[in-house]
Amino acid sequence: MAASTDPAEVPVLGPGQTYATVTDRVSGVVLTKDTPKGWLIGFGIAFLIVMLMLFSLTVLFAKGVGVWGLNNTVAWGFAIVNFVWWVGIGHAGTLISAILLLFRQEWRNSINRFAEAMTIFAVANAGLFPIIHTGRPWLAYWLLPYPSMFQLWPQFRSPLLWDVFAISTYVTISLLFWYVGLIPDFATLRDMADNKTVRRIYGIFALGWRGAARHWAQYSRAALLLAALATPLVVSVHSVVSFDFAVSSVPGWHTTFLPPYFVSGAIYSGFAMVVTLAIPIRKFYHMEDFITDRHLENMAKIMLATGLIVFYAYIMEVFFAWYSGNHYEKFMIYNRMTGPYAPYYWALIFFNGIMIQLLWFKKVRRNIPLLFVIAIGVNIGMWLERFIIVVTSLHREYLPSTWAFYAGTFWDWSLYIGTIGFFVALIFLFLRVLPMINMFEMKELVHHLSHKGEEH
Amino acid sequence: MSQIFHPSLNLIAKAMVLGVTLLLVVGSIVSYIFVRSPYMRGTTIAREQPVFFSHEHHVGELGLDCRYCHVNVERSGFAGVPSTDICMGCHSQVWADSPAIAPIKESMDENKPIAWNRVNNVPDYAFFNHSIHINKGIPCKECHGRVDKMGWTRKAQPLSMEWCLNCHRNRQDHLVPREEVFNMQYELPKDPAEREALQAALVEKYHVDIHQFNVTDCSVCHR
Amino acid sequence: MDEKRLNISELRKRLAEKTGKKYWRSFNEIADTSEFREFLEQEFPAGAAYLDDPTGLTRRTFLKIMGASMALAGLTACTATNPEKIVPYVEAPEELIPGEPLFYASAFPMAGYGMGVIVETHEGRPTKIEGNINHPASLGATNVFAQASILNLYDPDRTRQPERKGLMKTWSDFVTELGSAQKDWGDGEGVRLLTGTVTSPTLASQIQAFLQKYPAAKWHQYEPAGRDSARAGAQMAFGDFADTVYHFDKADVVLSLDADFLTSGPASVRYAKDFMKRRRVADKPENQVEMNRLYAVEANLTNTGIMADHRLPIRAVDVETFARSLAQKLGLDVAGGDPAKFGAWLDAVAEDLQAHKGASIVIPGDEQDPVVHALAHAINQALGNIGSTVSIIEPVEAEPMVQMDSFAALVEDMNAGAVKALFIIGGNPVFSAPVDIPFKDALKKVDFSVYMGSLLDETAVETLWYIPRSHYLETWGDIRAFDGTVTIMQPMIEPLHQSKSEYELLAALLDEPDATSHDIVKGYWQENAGDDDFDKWWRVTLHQGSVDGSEAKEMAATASVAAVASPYNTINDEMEIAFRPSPSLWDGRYANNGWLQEVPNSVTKLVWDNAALMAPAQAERLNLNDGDLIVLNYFDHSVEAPVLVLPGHADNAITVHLGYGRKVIGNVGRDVGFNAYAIRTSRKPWQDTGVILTYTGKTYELARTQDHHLMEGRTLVVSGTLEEYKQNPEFVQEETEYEKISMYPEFSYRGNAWGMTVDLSACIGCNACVVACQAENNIPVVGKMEVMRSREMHWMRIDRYFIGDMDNPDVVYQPVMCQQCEGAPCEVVCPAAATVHSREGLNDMVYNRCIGTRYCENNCPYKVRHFNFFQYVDVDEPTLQLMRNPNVTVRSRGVMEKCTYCVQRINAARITAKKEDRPIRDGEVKTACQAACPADAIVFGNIVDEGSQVAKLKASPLNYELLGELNVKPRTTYLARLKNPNPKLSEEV
Amino acid sequence: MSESIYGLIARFDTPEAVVEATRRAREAGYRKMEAYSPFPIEELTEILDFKPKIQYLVFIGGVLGALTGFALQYYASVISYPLIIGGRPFNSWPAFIVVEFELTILFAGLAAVFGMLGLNGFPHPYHPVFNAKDFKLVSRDKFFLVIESSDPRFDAERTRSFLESLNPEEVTEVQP
Repeated sequence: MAASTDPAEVPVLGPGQTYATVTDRVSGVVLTKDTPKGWLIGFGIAFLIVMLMLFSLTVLFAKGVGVWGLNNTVAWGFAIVNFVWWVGIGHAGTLISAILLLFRQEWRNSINRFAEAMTIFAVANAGLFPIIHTGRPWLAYWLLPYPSMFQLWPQFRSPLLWDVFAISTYVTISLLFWYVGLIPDFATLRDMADNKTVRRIYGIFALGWRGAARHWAQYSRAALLLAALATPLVVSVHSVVSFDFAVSSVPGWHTTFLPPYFVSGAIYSGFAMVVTLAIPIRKFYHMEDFITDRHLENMAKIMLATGLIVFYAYIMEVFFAWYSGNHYEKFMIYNRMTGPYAPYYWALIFFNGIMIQLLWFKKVRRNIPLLFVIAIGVNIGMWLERFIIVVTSLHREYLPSTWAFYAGTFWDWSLYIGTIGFFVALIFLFLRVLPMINMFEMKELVHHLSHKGEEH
Repeated sequence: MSQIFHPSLNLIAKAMVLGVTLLLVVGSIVSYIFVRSPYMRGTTIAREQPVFFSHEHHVGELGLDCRYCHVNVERSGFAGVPSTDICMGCHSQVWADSPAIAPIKESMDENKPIAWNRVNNVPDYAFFNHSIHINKGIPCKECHGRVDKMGWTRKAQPLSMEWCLNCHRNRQDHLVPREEVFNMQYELPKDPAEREALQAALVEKYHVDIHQFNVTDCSVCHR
Repeated sequence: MDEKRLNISELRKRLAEKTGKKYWRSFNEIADTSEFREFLEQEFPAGAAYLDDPTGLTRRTFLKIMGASMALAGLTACTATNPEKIVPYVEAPEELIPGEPLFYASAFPMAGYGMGVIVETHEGRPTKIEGNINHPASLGATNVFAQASILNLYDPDRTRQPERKGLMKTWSDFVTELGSAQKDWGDGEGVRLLTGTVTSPTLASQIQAFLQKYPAAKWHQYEPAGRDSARAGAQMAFGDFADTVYHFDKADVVLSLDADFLTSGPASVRYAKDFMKRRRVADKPENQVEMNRLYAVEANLTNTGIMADHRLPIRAVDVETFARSLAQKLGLDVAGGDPAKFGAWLDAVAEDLQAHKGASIVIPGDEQDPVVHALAHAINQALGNIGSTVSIIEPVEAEPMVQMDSFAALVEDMNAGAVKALFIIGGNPVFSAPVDIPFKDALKKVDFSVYMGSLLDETAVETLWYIPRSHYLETWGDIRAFDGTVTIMQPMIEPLHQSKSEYELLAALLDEPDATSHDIVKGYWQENAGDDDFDKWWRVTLHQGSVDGSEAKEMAATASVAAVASPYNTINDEMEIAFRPSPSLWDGRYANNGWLQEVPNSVTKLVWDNAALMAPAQAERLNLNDGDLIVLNYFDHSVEAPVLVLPGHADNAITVHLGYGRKVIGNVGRDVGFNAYAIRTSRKPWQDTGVILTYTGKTYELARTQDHHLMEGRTLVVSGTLEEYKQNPEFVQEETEYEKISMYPEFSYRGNAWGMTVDLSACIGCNACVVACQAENNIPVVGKMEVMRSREMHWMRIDRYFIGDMDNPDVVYQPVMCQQCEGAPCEVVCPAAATVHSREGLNDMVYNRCIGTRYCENNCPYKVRHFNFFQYVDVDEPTLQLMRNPNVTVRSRGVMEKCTYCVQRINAARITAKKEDRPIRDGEVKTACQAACPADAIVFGNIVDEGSQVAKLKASPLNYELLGELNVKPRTTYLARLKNPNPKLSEEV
Repeated sequence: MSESIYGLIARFDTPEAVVEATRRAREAGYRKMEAYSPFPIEELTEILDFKPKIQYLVFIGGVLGALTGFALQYYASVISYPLIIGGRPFNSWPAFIVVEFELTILFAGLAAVFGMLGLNGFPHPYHPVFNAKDFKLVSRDKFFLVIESSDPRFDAERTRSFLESLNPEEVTEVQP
């Protein structure tokens, strides 16, 4: 089936799937007693990297942010780059579950669950950075509006404060959304499990769900509304992140088209990450029937679309610089292309602009290994993009006397890699204890398909 | 299929949901009050001192003027703790050989200053200036309370930023005539109208800047 | 404090725990741990003098605990639960008001000459040096050395007590041993005294007394960076020693013969003041603006050269030829000139000088050969300047001598074994002696050698006895300024350690070991004040900071042309090596001063290092680049040095700064840079040709605070010529005109509006402001590594840009500190409201609210915010706590900091004014940088008060905003830089 | 005994069957009944003629959020402690929009989730229907229709035979 040529022919669901089979396959992964070897090894490695992250954090708190490569000219570095990168990745999940739900895209059903999980883990990482990058992280709570004895409040004109609200709202809503989606599946696990304790545990989370028609009615309505709320939220979050830069006066940051540019970039990197995860997972758990080539192809198409928008933004950036006639803007672009960080810039253009063009070809979209490589490339490219925006804009600003250079130190890198390990570790845990695919939506899908008169 | 939870859990579960919510609300209210409580602000503790010194006796009973010991309070930002020779000024005659005076004598003889325990302490990054407050008619007791009623001296006010601001934003309500600043017994006129008139007059007289639309400049105290 | 003496065996034990340190240094380090703290905690150090002194000396007895508790204004709030000790005085000194600073007049001594200063003290702790407006050498301003001298006082590396061969001793031990030694001195044969330049009347009289007591004893003087050439030059020209004083306020045309008179030498501050009187135009009405004109001939690019309207970069050795050519042009009968070589330039200068007879100055550099001085005298005489713009005065020194010869003679005798007792006061000769004078080895031949210095240094470890020298703020004394004016120096604080003053050492030599500096100095003046009411005289003199009528008399002198008729040096075309005193460390005496190590060299922007400076063309020829390690080989002595390419440096010449490469010194100065003394000879101490240079292939990392030196075509420093300005006064405005639109309505600020102007025509880049700011605002030193990571903390920096021709560029300075923007971009982005505006228009930085997102720093177009990436401030070292300005919070790790317009001074003034029910007067608030500036380039005040000077300057057509197009409305504005080139040479500018 | 039971439950294999059954039961006049399924089936809602109310809560939540957002910022920067920030007016409302928006979404979202849980009476760990035979299959692949004994038309015998007539896989009693 994966070899079929016409995308329409490729179903969003493997043949011979019934309510029962769907349920058993998915819940089986969770409820099985013997944990797969591969899982143990993978998790072990990820765990070691988490230890590295904790070590790096300890050093950071003990010595101060000076252990990073920052200086008085380039006052933001890896921390903010990683922050934006992770937040970007954190966009696919909610997007898939919310927007695609509104558009009633059936193919979303099998990927939304772990896309959402990915979102939450990514945003968790993202949220870490703005806090630890401050000079006195133990005072970060000052950014929350509470009636303090200083009678002081946070400064609501600052984009960083907008971030605080945007990110925390996003985390909350995503978590709830995820949990709501999980409730019926918790019930399934509760009912499928043989071990009493396991049933109890899932039972608690299931809140006593019993699939009553009236409940389903409230439930679906609520889910729809949540999706309707989450959609603008997704857009707003990365727009706000982009304000951190757009609102400032730094040449290279101070641009009005940053929000759309950032949002599409976020979706772009988000889908890249979903693909990066989906391909190995479906292979490892033999989920090809649920995550079919159709899914991968659709995601590839979205990557292509958003990738093109991002590439367009790069071109526009150059155009504006030239068109504005502003000396500082022009110099900024010139410096990006020819300055000390030029290699990064051109690498970025290659990954996010050139390489992506391959996805025009169905052959490429259908070539799973190649697709995987491209997705990885996009992840790298998007990190480079943030690095270029943050560092090259700052390091040569208005007064030449203050120009300086920036390079990440060991502690910068260890923390970045550490968060990746943290992310992967969480994904592994998720795969083990929660249904990676939304079972009731899959059954709904089976139901719909049966009505379309396709498979059985 | 058999039940995995006991019927009573229906109620308990709901109760727990309610409880948690309640806990959050009550908790925040309590902590709001607690941090501002006299206990946390240390206004309850009368701090022991190396010398048995009682303001109650010296100010209340003997009626000494604040400036007799806190010499520079009108001139300096720093009110100043009396140097040993000031104590000895009287106590070389009065109570000269009472055990209570012993530590002072010792300090004089050994040329070792007395290490008093700070009672009113503002953080190092908050710069307070006594002289300007005194000169503009803010009475001592406004911040230090009725020291003439204190044995061991006690912190009288929270000395929190909130507290500072509240006074700075309603300056006129705290003014007394310059000559009454050191008078512990002085009371403003009971009648609000009279009182307002008086303080309005003082605002004029001492050129107190009260037109500042609530903006309180940080650098006045923090620098 | 004998009872505080360390038990050596116990020390050794602790030493065992300490590793990797020179054993005898560790003594002091360990010593300063517990014992020293204890010592500080007492109100009166045991054995402290003058407890009962009638002149109210008790005020100087300081109070560590209260002092520190006020100084230690850190960022840690004290909750009610941790009680803090508060400690009053035992006997309150009458004039001291705790919490209020006191100011005392004294003088800052350097290389024998004094500069009048006013010292700010808090609870008896000197914290800040200001200039003394009544003193001829200061006129209210100071220089970088005076500003930094406060740190030397509190330097934790200072030795705590006398030492004998590395063992801790006491003064009394020394006196006993001295006594027994003196027994067989007889008439003083073989007893020698080695000092730096001495102008102190008291010390001089003591030395005379000593020489009378021991007629066969000899007194030698040696200043490594001294003024021998000036002395010899005067001798040559006038037949006798004489000093020269220049009156730049009267000069229309000035020619500098390799003289950095604006920033170097005992009179530089005064000269800068006078010179700028004739150069600032912004404060004059547009129709009657006029400027003096400065020509500079020099090899190294100096601040004076940068100020010059025309600069001719030639090797220092060629300056004599130039001077001769000029003399010939002016019709003097001298040989050896080569007018053709200098062409139109020379003609123009000569013409200009002739056109301003009696109103011009030709000033030779102290580092030039004597003959150049003699020539300059002759030229000034020919121009009729002597008597008008140049005064020849009787020598200020007590005993003028050509010091190099005297020093050489001493070492000869030492080697001959003819010296049995040697007393060295200051100077560190072991380190600073020329290579061809083997002082160190000779010292081994002296049985009884005593060295008095402020640190355990290269000399201290070679001598038998080492006596710590009291800092000038710790002892009484007197000293003369460049024009002879005497200042009586009064101590501000009890000696922190068991140190002694040179007066007390001399007294000991005169069998009065217990005499105190106070008795000695006061005693001397009691006899020589010549005033019947001495006590009044004493009080008045101390108060005004100078002795009336003590300036040196002018002498009638005629310079002999014959003396300079024939060439003195034979000039060849080999590569030149020039030795110059470091603008930061001078001759090395300030090497342990972190502030001076980290203050960027105003021209090279180099910190924590010296380098071999050379012209770009030369570097190109030799294919060398910044940081390449080369070996300088000069008369079979060699030293390894990193290259630094300096545009504007003369070709075929290398300049190195003295004073670096210290080996035996405190923790700060050890192994910083290379030691140029290693190739310096007494024959040609300043410059000579014949240095050979070889590239080692290695490179060395140099830390510079500015890595990019061009303006990239941006309108940062607006400059023009006097002519342009006269023709079109609006040219600056036209250049800096921008459309300004805002989404929000204009905010209306109330009351005083603080603002500042910086006159770019006046700034000489001397760095006094930078260090003054550092001292006033408790700004930490971060060290070379952090500077290399661009993390320096100076609240104000002096940007320096090169314009035009690399071989002789136009150089501009631009001091940049927080611009206090009314529409501050930093404030808008701070999420914690830690930086906000005050109603008076200050951009307040609230350290204790800052959580350190560093967003403000990114959004500051001027990049004047500085972040505490680590805990930079040393909050443990007790002495350093005493130094802190108690009115400025000490910042902790993780917070942002920046220039505050010295808000603590504004607040103090506001409170005083309010108490007196009056507005703050113009000039009542002076920022630290403004007060220190010798060029009066910085003016601060209330811009809404039309009467104020700053308001007037802001009205000048030369006034413009830096990066005005950003519409951030900075309160600090700049006055465009004007030069006054000679039309005949103008194509050069 | 009929009083002692919670109701009767019929198991069906397909969604179509349960939908049909529910319709018939509705027509037969039964009201106190509930259908159970592994996934939402819209027809059931219509047949049971049930109107979700959640949207009102969400709307209220949203409005509250918006108001809180602005009130908070206005109070903080105009009333409680006005500060001069870069010369901007105290009430720089354009800058306040973002936080206001985020809070709107947050409150609305919370209302949606907790509203849904509340209206569905969760948490509700114990329910008689769990006593029914094979009811655990409801979350796998089976469909159920329960007619409660509290329904006025309920009668153990007749209701059972009625359910049987809907050709279920099985009809059993549900213990309370």
